[in-house]
Amino acid sequence: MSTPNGAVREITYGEAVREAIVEEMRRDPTVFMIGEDIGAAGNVFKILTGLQEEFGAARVIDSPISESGIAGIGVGAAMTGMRPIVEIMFGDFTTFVMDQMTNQAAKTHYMSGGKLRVPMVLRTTMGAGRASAAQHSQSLHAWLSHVPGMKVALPATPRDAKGLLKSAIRDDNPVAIFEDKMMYSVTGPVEEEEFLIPLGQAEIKRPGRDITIVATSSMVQEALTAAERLAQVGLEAEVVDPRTMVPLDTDTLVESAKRTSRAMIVDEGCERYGVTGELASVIADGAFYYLDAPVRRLGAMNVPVPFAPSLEEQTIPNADGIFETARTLCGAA
Amino acid sequence: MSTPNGAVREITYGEAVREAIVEEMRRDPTVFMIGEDIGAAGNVFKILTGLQEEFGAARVIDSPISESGIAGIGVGAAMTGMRPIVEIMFGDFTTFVMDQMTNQAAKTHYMSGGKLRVPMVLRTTMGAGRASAAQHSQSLHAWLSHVPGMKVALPATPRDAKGLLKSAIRDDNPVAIFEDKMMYSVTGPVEEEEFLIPLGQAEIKRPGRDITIVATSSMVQEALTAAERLAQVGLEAEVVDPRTMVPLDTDTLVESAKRTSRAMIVDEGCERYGVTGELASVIADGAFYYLDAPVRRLGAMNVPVPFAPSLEEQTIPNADGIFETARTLCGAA
Amino acid sequence: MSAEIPIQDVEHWLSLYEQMYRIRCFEEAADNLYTRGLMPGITHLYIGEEAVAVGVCSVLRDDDWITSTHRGHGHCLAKGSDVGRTFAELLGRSTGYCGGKGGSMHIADQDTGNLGANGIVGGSTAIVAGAGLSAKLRGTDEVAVGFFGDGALGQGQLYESMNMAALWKLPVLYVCENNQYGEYTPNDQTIAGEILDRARAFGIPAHEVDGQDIREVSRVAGDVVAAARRGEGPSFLQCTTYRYRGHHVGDVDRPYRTRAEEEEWQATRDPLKTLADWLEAEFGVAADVVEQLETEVRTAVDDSAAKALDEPIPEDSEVTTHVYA
Amino acid sequence: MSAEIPIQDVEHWLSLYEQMYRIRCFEEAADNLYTRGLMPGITHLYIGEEAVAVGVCSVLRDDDWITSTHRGHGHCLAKGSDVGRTFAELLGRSTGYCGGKGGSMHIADQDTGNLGANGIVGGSTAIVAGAGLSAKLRGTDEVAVGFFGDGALGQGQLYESMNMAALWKLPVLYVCENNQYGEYTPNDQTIAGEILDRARAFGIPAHEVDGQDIREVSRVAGDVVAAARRGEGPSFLQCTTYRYRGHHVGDVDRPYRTRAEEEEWQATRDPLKTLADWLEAEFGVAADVVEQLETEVRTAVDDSAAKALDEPIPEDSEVTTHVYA
Ligand SMILES: Cc1ncc(C[n+]2csc(CCOP(=O)(O)OP(=O)(O)O)c2C)c(N)n1
Ligand SMILES: Cc1ncc(C[n+]2csc(CCOP(=O)(O)OP(=O)(O)O)c2C)c(N)n1
Ligand SMILES: [Mg+2]
Ligand SMILES: [Mg+2]
Repeated sequence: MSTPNGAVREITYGEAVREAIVEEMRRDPTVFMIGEDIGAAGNVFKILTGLQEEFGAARVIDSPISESGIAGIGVGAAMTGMRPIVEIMFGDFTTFVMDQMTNQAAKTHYMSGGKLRVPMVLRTTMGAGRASAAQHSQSLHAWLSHVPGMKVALPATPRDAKGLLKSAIRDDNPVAIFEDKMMYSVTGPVEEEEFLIPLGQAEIKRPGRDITIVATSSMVQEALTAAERLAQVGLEAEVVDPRTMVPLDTDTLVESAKRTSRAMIVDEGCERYGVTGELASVIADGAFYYLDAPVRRLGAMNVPVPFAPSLEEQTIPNADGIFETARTLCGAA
Repeated sequence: MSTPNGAVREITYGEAVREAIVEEMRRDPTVFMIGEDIGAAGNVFKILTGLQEEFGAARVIDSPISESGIAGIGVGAAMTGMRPIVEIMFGDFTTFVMDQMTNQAAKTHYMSGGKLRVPMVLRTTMGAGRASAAQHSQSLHAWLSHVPGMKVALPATPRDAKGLLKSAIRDDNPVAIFEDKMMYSVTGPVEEEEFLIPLGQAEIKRPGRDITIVATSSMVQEALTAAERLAQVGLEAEVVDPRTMVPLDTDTLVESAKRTSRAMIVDEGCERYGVTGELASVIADGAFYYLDAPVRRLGAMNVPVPFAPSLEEQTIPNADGIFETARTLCGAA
Repeated sequence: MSAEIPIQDVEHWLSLYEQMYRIRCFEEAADNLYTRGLMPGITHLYIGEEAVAVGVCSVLRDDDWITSTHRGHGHCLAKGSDVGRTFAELLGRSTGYCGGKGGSMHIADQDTGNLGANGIVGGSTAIVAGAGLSAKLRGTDEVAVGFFGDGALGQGQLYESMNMAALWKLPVLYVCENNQYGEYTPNDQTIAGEILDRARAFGIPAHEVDGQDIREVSRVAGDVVAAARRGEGPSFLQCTTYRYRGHHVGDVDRPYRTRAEEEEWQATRDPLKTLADWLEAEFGVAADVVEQLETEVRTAVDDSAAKALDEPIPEDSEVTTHVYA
Repeated sequence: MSAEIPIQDVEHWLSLYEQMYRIRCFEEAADNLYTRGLMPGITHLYIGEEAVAVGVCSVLRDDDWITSTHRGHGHCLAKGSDVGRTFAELLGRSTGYCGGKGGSMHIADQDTGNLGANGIVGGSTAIVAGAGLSAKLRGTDEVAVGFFGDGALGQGQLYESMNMAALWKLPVLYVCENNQYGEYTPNDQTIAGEILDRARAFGIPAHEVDGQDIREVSRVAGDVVAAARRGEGPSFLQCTTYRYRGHHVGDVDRPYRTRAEEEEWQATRDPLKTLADWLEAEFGVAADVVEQLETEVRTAVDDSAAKALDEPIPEDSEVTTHVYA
């Protein structure tokens, strides 16, 4: 990872999220949060502890269990001068905010001919791996990525979590951020001084010349692990993290694939009609004349997430699968 | 189009939908309909006229404007022995049924280890072209296609509308059907005698050797029109209609592309993270060693649908664009 | 409910009459544009319901907010939008409020505090609470008013919104325009129980108002808006009203209701006639004074419609602007 | 509310006591399995609320339907599921009700009419109306009972459902298990107005019931279920209750409420103690009779838990079965 200049601490992904919110709320009085159990409880993953104490119950609002209602309230507040951060506890419950995000938030600026703005952040989670079964394990970021007017970010590291969230809060558009809940306790370097990471800039998390592995969210770490093992068998994988699904940094993806002439995509959403299809198509199209093998996709299995851990495990892409697929792809040249 | 044996009449797409429902409701007393303004009004597109008269208000139920409620009622009724057809007036309002379809309908069979079933049909519309602006013009079929446990059909002709809907009603799974509202008045041949079209079988709507055009819903007609014009410049396009997004007849798509060595995808959903990415990837992967050019995608523009007709028109793929893209692709070999 | 009419001068009432009449003329002109094939798409006319929008908006300040519906022209004009730019939007012209990209169902006018018509039934019922929350968080005494039809009572989001508005004492006024029908279905088939009780269950004061009598609408709205402004929280008004025309301009047969019912409403409860009669009885405003005002308004509206037809359509390149701010 | 106790024989009440006690033992064993690291994921215990599920289900027939919640073990057992297969499901074993694919939050048992626990708060509030509609359309006199927490009152879908159930007189019983909290938030922060009024606004008869007194729960539930069966439409019960433990097994500190509050509920309103005391006073059932019954139940439950631990986990190939029927 590119090390930022200045002092670098190791903090968790959860702390990074919290820092981003705290800094932005201190900086800008129009920023506020609304969500379920985010007040005294400090969010169910305990990452917002103390937030309500610092900013008060008026700016850190504990809501009823009314996902569509709070999304709508976010839209209305955003239209009228505020910068709401609406928290949806599990990404699985974004099912309830699809109307507000799709038909209202994402379209308002356009429908009003550029007059109204909806500078709102929708923070939610993604990812399986906790034996939480089918309704608490989904990665549904493909849906909102399909909606023009939305921006969508999937931070993979504490540093990205902080920098992308700060940018999202300052953005004048609705931005959905999907945080992998298994990563909240993962640590990583994050500089002390303030920084932003622009929406729409991929990061090459590991350079390599033999194959491009485009990975999102927690799959970045799986890809990096696989890359270590690939290196042991003489294959240098380039791990590219798009960081935002929208805007998508097409250039970085395509250029990497052109250099390596092989590419695969890893994402924890269900593979079918998920984001892997888009990313693979962008590369297959943009790097067509450079590719030595088809672009392979590795999404989650097209099944509801089962409860039994031995079954659940099978459904999520992991370093082993990435390693095998990459090796096959490289052998297939 | 493959002409069925027996008597063939020309009926409209709307009449075909109605016939499918009437036949299935006569055949099976567990089939019923629920939706907004489907009773005395016979649906807003006037395609269900007389239905309530024949089957009564208990089986053709006019509901309040409660999309998520009626979807949930559909799920509960389906679990307990009925076969509901839930109508969502505009596909744009499927935003409200995402939880019931995704977290309940699509997962129930799996989560219950195969015990419960949700034999339910969600009928809704898609498509722009009526100056109905951003909230009444969307084609949102990509979302439900992404959800394991759902089946998704996009009938492109009156015959497909009837045959697919009848299969959907008899299917033991939740099936979403997206009907292009501009097609309700389009006529086509539909045999008198009963028939079904299985879910998961693509149809080659026009054979050709030079390029494969995979097209869905109303884009099939645009593709056929483009194919006529391509024929005039010496290019024989094969137009393949997958008919169902899930299950997807991967073989027919890939085999066609292998034969023609060029492929493009046309769909009215927004291009970004829509179904074109999946279809293109399936072909780019499956026919990789046969393709002479990248698989091109032609989805709707990544913008909310604007009101002004001159703007709206630009956003939807049409025969002209298909013609140009196909010709370029063929020249690019 | 016996209307205790606030004592205000005749000019005030005449200006409300004028505004109601302007809306009626606007809608008639819109219908005419549609019938002549000059307007793209369809549109939903507010004719018959003018007293609701004008009455409520008459007690609002410029910096108060409204959210509107698919039947939104009345709200738009009542909150202060310009007739010409509203026509231009309906016609998809670049000079329209949304540059022709919104159209009738999405017309919005930030400058007059109109957060937009909405094509989603109930779609703005939570947005209005957000505007109310914003007013409160920003430390203002702005009020947010949400107009919605009786059909929106079917949407769960309304109840989520009312619960939160009540919990947090948001300065929100819920205005249910009960025009008896949702599209082609009479609402006794879709509404169980009592409408006012639905708001009261959340601890929200609720009032039934004769939506055809602007004196009553503005009096009750004035009271509850003032309460909201004082920080006393949300209120709910059910305005009983009637749309004279079809659900939309293309709904001309209206088999779902009788002509007699329509005539009854128009003959006995027309908001314009009711106000004009009272102005004559109370203030001695003569019929010809009203007629002259009407003539002026109608001429101005028709001129605006004609002018709007000459406005340019948007540049093709506009299709990709404003997707992101 | 003064409980008019229906006169039934002591066996009946003892069997209800046994069922409540079985649920309590089940939950204690589940907690134990979790604490020992033997159960995957987390689970939500029903301890303290037993009288609600058992009281309501005691008036249901086998062919009646229930929908349940994330806190669903009590409903499951009360409707007749087997303890061993329920444990097996919690442990993700192939012999569990869902073959280990559902787990605690999705346990369903078609054979006893349990349409499933639900991980979505409010997610089954409309499903239960669908089951009621189905019962009616199929010409049966089955009743559908939807259990949901006070938290689900925040979800708009509940109101959509109640509106339709009332309009169509569906045989549905809405049972709100008001245990004072939604996760870590006391519900006076999330519920405006009056809960019962929310049902009554839709014309649905609503009753508040002491959820800690099974005599009252079963009496009132018996009445309203009978009414539903007679075609008189839906009812709503608010059962006042309390969860003794944390929101889920991992919530052990419970900073959001006091130990004193917890002790007060347990000391004065425990559903088991209340019933046992009454059984002694009314029927002279001695403490040792109850104790022996308890010992038998606990032994059986613990044996079942131990046995379930020996059951096999699903075959790997099960991951792709049952995606489609
Ligand atoms: C979510 C949603 N469902 C359905 C529709 C279709 N629709 C448009 S207007 C309307 C009726 C609305 O009735 P009401 O709220 O009473 O308003 P009115 O038209 O009577 O002014 C319906 C069902 C919609 N636009 N949005
Ligand atoms: C739609 C949805 N939002 C949020 C959650 C997270 N969640 C799980 S249980 C719960 C609290 C539910 O409270 P209540 O309905 O009172 O039931 P209780 O746990 O008290 O039995 C919440 C917020 C969820 N599962 N589903
Ligand atoms: Mg109405
Ligand atoms: Mg609770």
